[in-house]
Amino acid sequence: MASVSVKNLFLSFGEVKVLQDLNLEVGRGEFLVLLGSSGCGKSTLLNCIAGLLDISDGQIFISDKNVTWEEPKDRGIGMVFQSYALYPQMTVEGNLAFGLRNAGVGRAEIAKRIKQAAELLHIEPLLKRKPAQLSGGQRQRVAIGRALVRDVDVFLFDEPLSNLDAKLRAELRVEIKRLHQQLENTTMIYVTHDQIEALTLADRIAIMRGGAIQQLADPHTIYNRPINKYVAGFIGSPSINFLDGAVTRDGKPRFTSGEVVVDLERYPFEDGSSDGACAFGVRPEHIAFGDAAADSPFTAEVRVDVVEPMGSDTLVWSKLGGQDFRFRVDGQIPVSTGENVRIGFDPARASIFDKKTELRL
Amino acid sequence: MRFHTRLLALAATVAMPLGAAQATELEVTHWWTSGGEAAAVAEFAKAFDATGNKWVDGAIAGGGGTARPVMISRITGGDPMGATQFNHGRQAEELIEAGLFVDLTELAEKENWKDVVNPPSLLDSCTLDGRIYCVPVNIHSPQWLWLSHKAFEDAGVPVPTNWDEYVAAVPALVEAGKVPLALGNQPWQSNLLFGAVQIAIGGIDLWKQVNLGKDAEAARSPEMAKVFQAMADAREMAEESNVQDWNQATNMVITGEAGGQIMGDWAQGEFQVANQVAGQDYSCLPGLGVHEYISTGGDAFYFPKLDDPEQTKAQLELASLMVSKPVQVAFNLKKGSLPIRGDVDLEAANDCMKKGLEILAAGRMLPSGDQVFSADTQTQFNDLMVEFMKDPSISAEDAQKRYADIVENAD
Amino acid sequence: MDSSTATLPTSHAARAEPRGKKPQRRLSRRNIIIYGTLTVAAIYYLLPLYVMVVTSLKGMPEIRLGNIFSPPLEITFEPWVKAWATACTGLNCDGLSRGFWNSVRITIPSVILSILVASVNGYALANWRFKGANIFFTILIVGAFIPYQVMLYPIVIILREIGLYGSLTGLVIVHTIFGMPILTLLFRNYFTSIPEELFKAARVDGAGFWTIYLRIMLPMSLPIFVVAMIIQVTGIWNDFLFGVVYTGPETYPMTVQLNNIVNSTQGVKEYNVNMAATIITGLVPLIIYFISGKLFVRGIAAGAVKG
Amino acid sequence: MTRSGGNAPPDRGSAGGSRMSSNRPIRLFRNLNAKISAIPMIATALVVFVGGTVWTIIYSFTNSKLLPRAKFVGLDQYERLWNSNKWLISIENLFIFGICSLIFSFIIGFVLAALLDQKIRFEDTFRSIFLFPFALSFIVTGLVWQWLLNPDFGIQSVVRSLGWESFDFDPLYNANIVIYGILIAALWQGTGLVMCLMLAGLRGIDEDIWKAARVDGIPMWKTYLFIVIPMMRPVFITAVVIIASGIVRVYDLVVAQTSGGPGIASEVPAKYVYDAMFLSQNLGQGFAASTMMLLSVAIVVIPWAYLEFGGRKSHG
Repeated sequence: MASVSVKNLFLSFGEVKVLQDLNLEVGRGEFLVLLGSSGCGKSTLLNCIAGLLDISDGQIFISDKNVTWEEPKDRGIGMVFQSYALYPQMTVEGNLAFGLRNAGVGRAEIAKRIKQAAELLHIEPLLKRKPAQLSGGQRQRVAIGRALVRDVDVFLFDEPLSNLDAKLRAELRVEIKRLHQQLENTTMIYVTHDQIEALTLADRIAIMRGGAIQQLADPHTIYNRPINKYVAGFIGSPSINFLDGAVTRDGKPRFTSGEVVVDLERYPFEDGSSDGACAFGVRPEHIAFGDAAADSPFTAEVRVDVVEPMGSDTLVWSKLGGQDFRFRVDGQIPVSTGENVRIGFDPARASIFDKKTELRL
Repeated sequence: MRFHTRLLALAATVAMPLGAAQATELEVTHWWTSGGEAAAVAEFAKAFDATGNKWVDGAIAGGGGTARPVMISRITGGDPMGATQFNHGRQAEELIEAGLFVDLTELAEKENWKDVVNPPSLLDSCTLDGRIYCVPVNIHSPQWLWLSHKAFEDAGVPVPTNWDEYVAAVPALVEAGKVPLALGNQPWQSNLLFGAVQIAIGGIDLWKQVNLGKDAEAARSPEMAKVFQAMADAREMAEESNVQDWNQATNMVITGEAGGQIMGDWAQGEFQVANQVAGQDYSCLPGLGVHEYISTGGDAFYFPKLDDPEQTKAQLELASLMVSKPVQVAFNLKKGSLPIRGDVDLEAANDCMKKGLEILAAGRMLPSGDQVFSADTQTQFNDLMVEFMKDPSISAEDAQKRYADIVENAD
Repeated sequence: MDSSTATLPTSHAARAEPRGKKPQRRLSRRNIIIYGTLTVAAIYYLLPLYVMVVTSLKGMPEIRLGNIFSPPLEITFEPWVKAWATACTGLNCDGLSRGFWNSVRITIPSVILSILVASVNGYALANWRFKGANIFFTILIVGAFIPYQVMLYPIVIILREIGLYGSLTGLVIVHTIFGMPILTLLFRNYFTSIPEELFKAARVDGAGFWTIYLRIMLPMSLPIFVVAMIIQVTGIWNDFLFGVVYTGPETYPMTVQLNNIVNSTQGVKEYNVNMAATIITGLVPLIIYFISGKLFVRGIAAGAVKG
Repeated sequence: MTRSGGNAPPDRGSAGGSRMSSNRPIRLFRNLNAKISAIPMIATALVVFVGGTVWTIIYSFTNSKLLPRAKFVGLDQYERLWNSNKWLISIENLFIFGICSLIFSFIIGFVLAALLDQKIRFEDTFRSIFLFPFALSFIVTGLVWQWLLNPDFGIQSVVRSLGWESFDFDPLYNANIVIYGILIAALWQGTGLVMCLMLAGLRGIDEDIWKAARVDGIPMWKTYLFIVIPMMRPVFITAVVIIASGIVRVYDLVVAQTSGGPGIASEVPAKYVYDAMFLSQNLGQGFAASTMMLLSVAIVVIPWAYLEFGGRKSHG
């Protein structure tokens, strides 16, 4: 059963078309992350779902109710903003209660809900304080609490962690995940530009670009089988290696780039027909090194150009077929510049994209 | 044009005795900015430029209230102008005492101003401790009653020839829907009216006792009570007059909306611009037609001390020019004021101006308020009179009492 | 909210399912209230302007006799020409044009300097408080209430002592001084309301005093700079007292001519020229308002098209 | 709003750029840039405002006439001041004018700004209309309103000529209400700026706050009243100071509209000062009056300013 569904959504500001024919179904209890770089329309989409922006065409359903023309408050949603958007002149308690009082909720009920939310978010000691007296992380908890007390089925998060420092961000991320698990049947739609947040939190991720969803899938699929070159490049850190070359399928399928030839017999082609120019993508962390490489279906010897130690791992820059090629090795293994090393990978874990359409082959 | 050239030539000759002309710039500050005034100033400038010097014009409208801060700032800031207009009389005393102005006594003696300037009181106002510090340039008199012929025709009564007839005609004017007396709201206008009424009703002796003698007893006398009674009448007559500026009030007279206005001789310009003819469309009654005396205020120029001797020389040249006959004639014809010397001929003057000249010739004149009271006292009179004129709840007796108090403390 | 009763303007009306743009009546109650109130207010503000414009297009005889609201029987642009080019102020009969460039020369450096100084003041007070700053600031605020006239003589003495009396520099400094209290307050309070995180983040990134000011604070403060500019351009362009007291006839600003045209106490008052002169003098600030008004854009950081 | 939250406020001295742990910089050089940048402010405050005020106060005890002279006469000037009917009326007028002006400027300015902030069409046009009177000089503002309020040819005569014969509207010629006539013109001239200030304030409010309030279902008017207006406190303070300083200094408008009349019914303190100094040529009296003005301003402003700006509290 769909909790939120967006049908044929169009949005334009004057001449500028921001969202075009967008469709999205979010299941009940699902955690969906809208991921994309800035300007891709992810926040705009969220605002449309919330009813904060008037759409140009299309329909929006929440809990199977057509809410296209409803006011935000009547859509059964709670929302958390990047800048917290707490009411600065009210105490934490006041912030949580203000909306409810306006909705005519009874005094006892309000107290009960605040108590629950405060317990859940560990903000009981803060209830009498004002937002200015809170740290960033505390403020965002309060902001989440404000959405929580509305007792709704759908939560919308608009980059809630972007204003926090890295440590707090990691803490709160876990907290949100825990919250989602505690609140059964609660749908969460979460906008971020941070892929770690997306991968850790999401049941499904929708990667957006230019006002359209590129790929909507679970994190595993997004990571392993990106639908196009953009998604492949966007997800993963350090980012995926692309080797320009060509695919030939007369006889044994193979990828050729200069003197590099990769056997593609085990590669799960999705598109059986096309041949020709393509980009061959393989993630740095999928590359075997040294002795381990010997077992790989594809192996090659490369020269180490640059070494970037990152603690747990080391990122090594080299060239394959004359093109930049990065791979990750265990941080304990000594690698030095100028050294020739053996690497290898399994073409079945690679992703190949058509040069022109950029779609996955 | 030819007239002008001749004038310039004359002016040049007058200036000659002071020595060879030098192209010295002299900045002159004054508040003559309206059309006729500016034309009059131009006569000074032309004559001055003809001597080979250069008149740099620094006109600032707004009268003494605006000019004083400018003058004092410039002088104390160490950047004085070459010459400046100022009300003569008491107002500049302090600057003279501070030694900020050029002493003109030598020039005055050489050109015999004492005999030339008429009335002599004008020169007296420029004199402090026997030294002369300013040049009077014209005479303006405030005690005139201007009457609208149209208004009285509409009311079906003859145009009055004096104050009493005027007061008697009030019911007819009111009947005809006229405002009997037009009076602007600014304080000085009320005080001007009082000055005129005081001369007309109180008479010359009382006027002298109070204004010259600062006699508070005279100010409390029953004679003065009559003056205040007349002021109360005037207040009633002006009750419906809802204008601010004096010329708006004059305009009421021009259009026949109001019966009359008490205003200085400068009101004449308004009648002229509206193509009204004296004696035909309007009448003017100096001294309200009762005591044909006028007080002789006017404008004067002072010359701040400058470091440059060339400029000092130019200042003396300018002073000499301002008093000279041709410049006096040219200036006053444009300005619509009376000349400061009795020995010039103003053929071009109109009816009302001629009346003024006659009174002057007959010696029926009094010093002006500026000459007898300090600005401080004058302002107090202004405030009292305007308060009285606009607030019917103040009785004539109270006003007289307050008036006498000011006279008692006057300086 | 009132979608059920709304008359639907588009073809969506026929469908039962809400779809697309929420239908809005052009004359919804909300719009009537908003535009109605704005229009009534606009009339209050425009009525005097109407009288001014109409008067400036009439001849003097018509003004003397006519109703101030009646449109001119015969439109004449002579008052405008006269006000700009031929009105006499004393001997110089070239109207307002005479002082125009002087005004420009006075206004531009004064506005720039005063806003610069005050915005830095406000920034320092809001974000970099140092000991004693508040005492000076309090003095400054009290200073905002001092009538200019009272300060006339002390300023003359100060300018004389530093040798700047009568110079353009002196006048620019005077304008900066008297603009300082209000503008400093304006900027200080605005910078105070900018989220502290931004400031802190920049500090952590190693940005110093001036870098933060130029890179973070300035770009975020356009609306308040517009307000400051409005205040200063108007104040300095319309200033008469300082212009006439602290300069000489060569550098008199336009307002001295305006005053001479409007404020002549004796002689004939030409109301049509007065009105034309006023409108002309007001044009420069008006143009500035109009241009700078575009900078009043909502949400420089948080726009509707985000993410 | 969130400044100086208490835990690590910049005013503790930590804000001086690089702070070395081993070698603490000298106090004076902490915040050096901030201090350098504040030199003009400090100089202005001390030399001009304090210096000028002290000078004024000293000369208020003299009998200076046209020029400042150090002939001391004790409290004579003050005695005369408080015996002056004109001064007492001036003060009364200032109170009425000030209170009304503050209230109406705020209400009108805020309402107009809030209306303009509704993402309406023609915002530019309306804003320019409301603001343009601010560009005009007081002298002419006074003149035009003097005409409009003139019973013989202004609004009253027009309304009467339309048939409403008993319509009375002559504030400038009725001593009891003349100050309100001046108020009308003052509001016309000044509310545009207040509106702009409020608009700048509204535009400075985080868009997300509005969104949060909408999601919470808080009605528009409550959002303004309980959330937005409290957040605009700094802007309101600025507006109060601007309006109030304008009120205290009101002079030109009165001169142009009524010259203080009818009678002396619309006199104001700034005009009293100016008249004393430059019309009466009684500088001492003018200084005494300005000293009284400054004193009363100081009594109100200094404690307030100290609480507002001086304390370490946050007004969040």
